[in-house]
Amino acid sequence: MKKILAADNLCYSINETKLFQGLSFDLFEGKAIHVLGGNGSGKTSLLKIISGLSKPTRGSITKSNKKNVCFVGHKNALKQYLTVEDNLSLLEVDKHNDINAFLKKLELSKLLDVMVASLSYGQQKKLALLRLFLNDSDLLVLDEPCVGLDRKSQDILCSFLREQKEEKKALIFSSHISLDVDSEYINLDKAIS
Amino acid sequence: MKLINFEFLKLRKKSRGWLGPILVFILIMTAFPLTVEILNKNLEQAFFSILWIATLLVMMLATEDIFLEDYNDGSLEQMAIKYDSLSGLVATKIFVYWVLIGIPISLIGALYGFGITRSSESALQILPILLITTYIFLNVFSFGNALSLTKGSILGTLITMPLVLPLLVVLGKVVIAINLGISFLGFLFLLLGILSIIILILPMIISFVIKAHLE
Amino acid sequence: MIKKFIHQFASPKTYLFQVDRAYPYIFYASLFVYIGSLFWGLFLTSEDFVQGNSYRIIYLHVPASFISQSLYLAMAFASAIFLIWKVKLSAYLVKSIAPIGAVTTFIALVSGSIWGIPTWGTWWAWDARIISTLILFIMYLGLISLHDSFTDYEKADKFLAILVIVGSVNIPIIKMSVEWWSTLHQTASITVTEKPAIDASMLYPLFGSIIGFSGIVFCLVILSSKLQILLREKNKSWVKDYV
Amino acid sequence: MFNFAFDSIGEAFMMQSANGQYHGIYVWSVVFIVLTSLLVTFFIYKRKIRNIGKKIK
Repeated sequence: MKKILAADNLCYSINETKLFQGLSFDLFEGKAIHVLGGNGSGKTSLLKIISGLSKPTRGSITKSNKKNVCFVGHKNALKQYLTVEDNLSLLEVDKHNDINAFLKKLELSKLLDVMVASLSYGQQKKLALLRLFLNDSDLLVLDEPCVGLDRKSQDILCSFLREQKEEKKALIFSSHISLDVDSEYINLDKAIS
Repeated sequence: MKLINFEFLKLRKKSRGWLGPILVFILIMTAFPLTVEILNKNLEQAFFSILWIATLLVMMLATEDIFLEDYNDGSLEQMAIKYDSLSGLVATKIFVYWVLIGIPISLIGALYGFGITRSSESALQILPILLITTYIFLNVFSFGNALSLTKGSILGTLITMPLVLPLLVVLGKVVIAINLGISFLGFLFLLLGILSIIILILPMIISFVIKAHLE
Repeated sequence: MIKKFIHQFASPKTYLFQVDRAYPYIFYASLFVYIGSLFWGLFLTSEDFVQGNSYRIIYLHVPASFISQSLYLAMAFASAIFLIWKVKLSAYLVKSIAPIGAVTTFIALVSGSIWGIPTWGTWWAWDARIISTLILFIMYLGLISLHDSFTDYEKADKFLAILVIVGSVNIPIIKMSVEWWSTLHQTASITVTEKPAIDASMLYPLFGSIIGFSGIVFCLVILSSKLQILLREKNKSWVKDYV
Repeated sequence: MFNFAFDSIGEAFMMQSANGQYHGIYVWSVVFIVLTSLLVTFFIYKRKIRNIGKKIK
């Protein structure tokens, strides 16, 4: 059971206001962590620290493989003025072998030469999630993945996440909507000791 | 290598991004003779200073959303995670902007030079100078843009203008050298020296600034 | 080891208490020196052969332009410390020096241009040294506006430090521009290398006014850094009993 | 050491030079500007420190 991620005594504060303090947890492959907490309790900051975007004020994070992280944030990192096809090549997923299977499953295969700007928010979110479905990194960090997804896409996402867990991938995500993926829980509201 | 193709793709498709500055440059250069009456004696003299100021302004406009657009739609975050050091990415981005904006502007500037001073060898002389200066301006102004990423670009230009002014002193000397007809290779190499330092150092500083922004 | 020493020595708390103790002495001493040397310069020295009495502005202009440049170097030094060792106090110092630098550069600009009226006939001459001082003034304003545009202090400090260091490239260019462009401005009357270009009797008040003026500016920096520290550490416990 | 350059207060104010020009106006305006700007800056910082002090209490 390889340990993907180890965090001890993490604290993060902005302008002297402490978001969370003394947070320690380990993440093994094939396991998932669901980060809970009210708005502004530092969920996104924690996920940013884990994905290596920002550094904690105190404490440390050790990752088995620094670069192999897939981060899905609020912004879905698509170029509005480019077509879906161009965006796929930007996401470097266009040459992936089962790209067409996922496109069909998410009903995006017909929209390949459509400008992203003319897609609905839900469709854009599904397109952004392709980066998650076709990635090969062993640590998946998701920040509110289900926002804007319809019922059907949420099921696709949850089943995909369960699959990833069997394939020994580590998962850490924050979400208001409960994803039926069995995971340990970290509550940030209680972490402000 | 694929990074360069991506950046080309992104900029090429956004015509406002690269065509806009070039059109503004043409506008400024054509509007300049209108402000000075026909007698060509001082037209030639004023031409070079207008040329430098126009390049400065256009480079300011060109770098307005060089990082802002990627920052707003989140792809900057993805790149920061995927690539360890962003300086390679920043250098490619600036290089692509230079190819699509800097080179056309230098060619057009040289064309105008030929048109107004009617001596092809002076036009050919300022072409390399323009190529180097546009690249230096691009680097410096994208540094200002990166610093004031979310705060609007006026702050960016306010900060970087002082850094660029010493360069205008050098350009002023080049103009004098050209008018006197003496060879200005010395200045060319001085500009090349400045460019080589800036190309190495500024992308690193910019990537440090962007990482700080993303925190 | 150095990091521990710096953090322990340069904690805002110890800095604040030490500065409070030393402030009155420095203030009154430098005030006395400044006023004294001004008085000496304005009244006691004899008239300059060429410029008549207008040369007395040197006792106000030279200290200001000298201090404004050395303040920028002090900022560059403090921001280097901040970027390398993440010492909070040096970030506060950089932020507190910027407005003072702007004031001194403003004084240098105004006194320089007023001095220009009788000697060069115009109050604004396109001359390298004046333009470089104006550039310095704009850079100070740029620094202040950059720092004020961020709500998150940490980011603001980091960007300020970076801009200061990148901007400090301009300082040697100011020095170089005097010789390279060699126009109206008289070459520096005091250069570390050659013999000063003005007579000894005028020189001593000049030294006095430089020391006095830098003392007063130093007190201004202390005041502004006190303000910064109180502003930044206001919810810390020791601040409450300090105030 | 005390050889006054001017023999009366009035003349010190006018500061007439050898070439007949009155430089006093320039010198004194600079002195005025320098001292007022220093005083204003001192005053602003003192007041700000006092306000922040009150706010913290």
